[in-house]
Amino acid sequence: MTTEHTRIRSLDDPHIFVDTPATIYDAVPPYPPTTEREAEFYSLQDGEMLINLGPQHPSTHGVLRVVLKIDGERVVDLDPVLGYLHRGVEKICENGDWHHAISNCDPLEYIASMFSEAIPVLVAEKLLDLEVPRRADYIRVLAWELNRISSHALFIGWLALDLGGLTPILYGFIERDEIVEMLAALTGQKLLFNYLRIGGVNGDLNHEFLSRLGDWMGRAGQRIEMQQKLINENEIFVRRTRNLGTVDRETALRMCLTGPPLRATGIPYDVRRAHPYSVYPELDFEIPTRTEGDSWARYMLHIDEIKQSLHIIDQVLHQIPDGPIMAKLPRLLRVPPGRAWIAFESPRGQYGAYGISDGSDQPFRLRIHDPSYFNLQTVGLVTPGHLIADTMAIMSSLDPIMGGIDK
Amino acid sequence: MEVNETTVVMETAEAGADVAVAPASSVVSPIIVPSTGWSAADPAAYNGGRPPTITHLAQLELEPKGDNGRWGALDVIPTKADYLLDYLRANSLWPLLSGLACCAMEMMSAATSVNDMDRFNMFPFRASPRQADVLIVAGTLTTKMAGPLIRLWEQMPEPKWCVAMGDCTCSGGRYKRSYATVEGIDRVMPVDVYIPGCPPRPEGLIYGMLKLQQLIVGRRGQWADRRVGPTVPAGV
Amino acid sequence: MGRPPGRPHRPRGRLTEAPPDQSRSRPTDTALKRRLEARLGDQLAGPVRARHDTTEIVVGPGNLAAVMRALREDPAFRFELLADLSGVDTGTVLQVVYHLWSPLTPDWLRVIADGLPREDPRVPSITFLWKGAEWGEREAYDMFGIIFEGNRDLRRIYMPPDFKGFPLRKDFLLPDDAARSPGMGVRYMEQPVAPAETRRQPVLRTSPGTGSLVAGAGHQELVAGETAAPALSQGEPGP
Amino acid sequence: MHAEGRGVTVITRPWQRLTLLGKILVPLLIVFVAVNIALIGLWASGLLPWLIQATLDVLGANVGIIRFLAAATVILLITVPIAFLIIFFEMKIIAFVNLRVGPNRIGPWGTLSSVVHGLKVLAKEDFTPTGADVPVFTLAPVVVYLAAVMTLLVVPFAPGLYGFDMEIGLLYFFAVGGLGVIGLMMAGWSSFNKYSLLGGLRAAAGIISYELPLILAVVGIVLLTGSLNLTTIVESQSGSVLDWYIVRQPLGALIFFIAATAEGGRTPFDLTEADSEIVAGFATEYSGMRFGFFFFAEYVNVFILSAMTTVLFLGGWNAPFDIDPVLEFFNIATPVQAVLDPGALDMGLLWVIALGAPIVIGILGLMVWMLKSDWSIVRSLIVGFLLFNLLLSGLFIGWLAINLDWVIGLFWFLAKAIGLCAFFVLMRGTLPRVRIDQLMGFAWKWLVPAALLNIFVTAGAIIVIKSLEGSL
Repeated sequence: MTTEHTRIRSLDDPHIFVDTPATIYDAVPPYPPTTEREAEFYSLQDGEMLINLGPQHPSTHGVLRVVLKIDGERVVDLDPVLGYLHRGVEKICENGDWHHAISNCDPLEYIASMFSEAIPVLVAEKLLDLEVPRRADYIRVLAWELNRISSHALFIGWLALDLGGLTPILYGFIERDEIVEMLAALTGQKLLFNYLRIGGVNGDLNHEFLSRLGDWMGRAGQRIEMQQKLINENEIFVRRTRNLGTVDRETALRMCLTGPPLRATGIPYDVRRAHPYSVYPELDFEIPTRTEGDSWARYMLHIDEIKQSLHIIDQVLHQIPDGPIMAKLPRLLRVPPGRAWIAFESPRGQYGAYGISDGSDQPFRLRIHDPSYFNLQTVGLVTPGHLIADTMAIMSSLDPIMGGIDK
Repeated sequence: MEVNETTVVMETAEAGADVAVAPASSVVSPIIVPSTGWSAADPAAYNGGRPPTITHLAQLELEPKGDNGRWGALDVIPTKADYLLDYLRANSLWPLLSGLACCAMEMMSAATSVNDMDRFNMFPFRASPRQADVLIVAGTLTTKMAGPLIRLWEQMPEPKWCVAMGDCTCSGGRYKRSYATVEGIDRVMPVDVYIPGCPPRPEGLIYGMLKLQQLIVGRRGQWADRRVGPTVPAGV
Repeated sequence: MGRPPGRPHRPRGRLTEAPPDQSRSRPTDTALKRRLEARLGDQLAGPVRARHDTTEIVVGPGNLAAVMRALREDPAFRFELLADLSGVDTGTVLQVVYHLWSPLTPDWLRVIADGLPREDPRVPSITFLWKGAEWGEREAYDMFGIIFEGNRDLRRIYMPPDFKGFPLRKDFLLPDDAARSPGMGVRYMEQPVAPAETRRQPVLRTSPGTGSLVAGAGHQELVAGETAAPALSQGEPGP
Repeated sequence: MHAEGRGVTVITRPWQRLTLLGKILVPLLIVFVAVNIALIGLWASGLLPWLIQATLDVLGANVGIIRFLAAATVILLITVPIAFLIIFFEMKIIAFVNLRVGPNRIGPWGTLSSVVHGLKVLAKEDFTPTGADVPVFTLAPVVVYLAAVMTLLVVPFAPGLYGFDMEIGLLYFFAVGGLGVIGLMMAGWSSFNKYSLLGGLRAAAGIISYELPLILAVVGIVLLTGSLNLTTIVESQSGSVLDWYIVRQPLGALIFFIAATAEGGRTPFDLTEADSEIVAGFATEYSGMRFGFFFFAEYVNVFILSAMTTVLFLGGWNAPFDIDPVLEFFNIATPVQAVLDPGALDMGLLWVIALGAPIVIGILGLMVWMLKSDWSIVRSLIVGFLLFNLLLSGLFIGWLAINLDWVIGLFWFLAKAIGLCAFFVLMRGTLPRVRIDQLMGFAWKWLVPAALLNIFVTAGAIIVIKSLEGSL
């Protein structure tokens, strides 16, 4: 798909023009291969052809680009090309102070940004050895679990959308919009709520949020059940997700999978239990696991987690104590030197952050570990041998979010 | 292959080492390089300051202003049908199904049940740029994505419109100072409607699209007057 | 995210590794520390530290592969999950930092491969243990220029493949530090235009801060040196 | 296309700038002018009467061809509003499934929005990608659209209302309907785009493998009817619901419906234009009016397939219940003769028209005004006028329905066909998409054997019934 025959703009650089149309039509990069893997991938056997998905494609969520090497309809090999949304967040965080880092990490996970904005907060608190007021902790857990539900609702819809169903994504969006509006009433911002603060949260629970929450809890998950009615007993959906992209325990560990893809293989690894943080030790919930490890298991796991999150929200609303929501901190925050590693469970898996401070008001290094970045590379492992249509099903069942992957 | 790789990285490492000793003189008087990206308010800005290679849009630019090919058959039947066509176009805007980053969520949310863009015939989202009318650039535009985005824009048939959604696309937003982002998409492509906000609410997007409808209806006949390329004045 | 006026610029020094003050830290698993010292004490480059819920060992790049294999496959440790792989630039040397999780201990284990020279930083790849580390290593290579020997696919993953310089190194200055950046105000899309035949030369695509755009005698030489470098032939478009 | 036009003459550039519509209209204008000049010349030279006579002779010689062409043109014109109607249904029904409102700005309840979409597509820039095979690329949409339209030619809408009545109508339908896949293949191959190529090949594979069950499913009907003529097939179902073939051939009806869904490329078999896999399938590179052709052809196909299902299995124009016994019960002879003979009152007719209408309008307006007294008299009179027209047209249509049986037949036919279209759209809103191997496996492993079974059972049943009748 191009408008020029002789000179075509390179995919990577708008200044570069590649002179042979074949290079663009075959999605071959306009430079000689630099690694073994690249040379092996971009050399075609007989009957194979390369097809270029993205960076703008309906079913690569965001600007992921995947080069498929196909033989007929069957995928022989594939090569994901990232970086189309690389915004250099880590570098920017080093150049702003710790408070700036909150708003810079916010858009990473733009479906569940309540999690990504917790990165600098938790790191700084760990470096400061800071005790967060318990009410603030409870409010955080409340916001996190609400956001987890909205993210999972979107996941279900997207999986169905990539399988060709039009409707479930809209039901998921209804649920998501309700929750996000609810959180907007709490935080004041719709999608990227800058709510968490070092030492607490930005504002206390207000009446509008609580009334919306109570209204929603009454029929919580109703539309998600509508989605399931559309999907669960649907023969086509089940046949298209069963035994698709199956990962076993050993492979999952070797591929550094976390979150639902790991739990779908039967390993009950959830940071909320493996390394309890915040007030999760005081709450009662289970870690749902499955053993099949295929797309269907991942989908069902998300539904179970939605139920667990509803359970957690119920407990939080009953146990939340009174008290302050911010710890006493100096205005110009100088974090003592040291290294800290924190991890917490985001909807897509273990969100980690590794912070180094040199005693100034700015982080010396803030490493952001995004789970879907490590989950996504499993696609290259499990997809070959499936059909083109299955590539979408596997990718969306791993639930990649390009904002977090590309940072 | 291993050796080859080594040499490459040695090169780059040396480059980095050279930069490590930045001359202290630059602290006193930093030298600002004049950028062609700013001043160009002409088709040249399409590929960074060079006259464009022939695309159908560049060819439109070569045309004498006033009458260009957007009326199709009505070129030979000059009537008041411009009013009708503008009305049709304003009321059937097919957006391109492309989202870059966070704002894409709000764009989808604007198309879904709660606030329904379909009421204004801004549906369906076309997956192929050949059939799209308006390109909603939703999200941060990185330098790596700029090329594909420009190609998407060139693949869309005239008449077409571009809506810059979100602060990142309007001005660079919170990632303005990153090493990998474009400070506003109007450096690389024409923009009709700017929708600020980080992210703008779906209602904001719908309001912007309604403004675009007014723009389309109001701009009948003067199509060729649209400036192609950056609309940012120099020195901003 | 500009800095408020009147606020002094942060002195960007080298990282000084202060010893963790044990008064405020709460080491959780001391047995792990003893086991580590007993099992691979000879391969460690420094003392085993413990703070919060994290135990930290430092190894040289030579011992890294053996240490990681032992940590993963020794039934006494069983660090099965590679939680994170990250590069660090301390301003003097580069480091690669691994975080591991084991079902046998409540602690995180942090393994620091220390002392990589800036000019030619090399560590063995651990993709033979965790295949999932491949992209992590690609990212570390892209951001820091660390070469992981044994990684089959060590390409740039974020930046364009013809990008020069490594963004997360401390000597890569953002235009944000306007007072100190030689490439101040230079943005990728704004770089001056050259004739089409020289367009593939990496000089024109050097990132802000690499100084190749600054009109100065020293930098002119740098430009000349770079254009003469053999690696540039890789930038040419395919035939 | 743009490549040659670079900096060349004044003529070629406006020509390239024309959309497809323009490229069609401009030569027509020229031809029109030329013909006028020629006619004037002939008239001046006195040859005109002879020419007219010769033309009339030629036309009279082959009336069949003329009739065929006229019918084809009429059908071609009919398909456009049908497509608009079904597109509007699709938008609204899917919006309803999605809990949305759907388009409601243009026209009453947004009824005109599909028209706006269609006309806008006509005026978009018409674009041919470099590297495309230009003639094939240009002809593909035409082939697809014409294949769809020509099949509609043999569909009997109502008694005496059909485009062209063939003895082999069913055969013609399948033969010409099979041409559409050629157009899809042309589009997919000539676009010089891999998504298009995949879409075209998927279309070919799917449609070719579903032609088989589609044809085998109706063999049972052919056995029962003993004719390939669609009118005969419909007439053989006259009576009540129990006489329709969906009762006598339920398996055949099911197979035909599934295979028709796959033929029309509708969800869950819409692999040819699977948005989430291959961007827009064979239509990826098409813009402007050519894409409009594909867009229309899809919905015309939907209508044709539901129309054929109606004709074959739902009794065509027959009412679902038998009206004659009811009429006989009330001693109403059909067709009812017009009680009022306008010719009888020659002068009174004027009085009726001059006085009757205003009086009735006044009465109706008064009633409206009494109901809503806050309205002004003028307003209520206008409403009265509208009511009067409604009344009159209702009476007229009722008179037509009683006297001309094709009106009521058309009503039943369209009701059934559009109901089926709505069902297609409902499936699209609800179901996900199958995979290509599941598609083929379903066709070859399930539908074809089931269709064969259907044929055998039907034939056996016919033999048994025949023999019983013989024994009696």
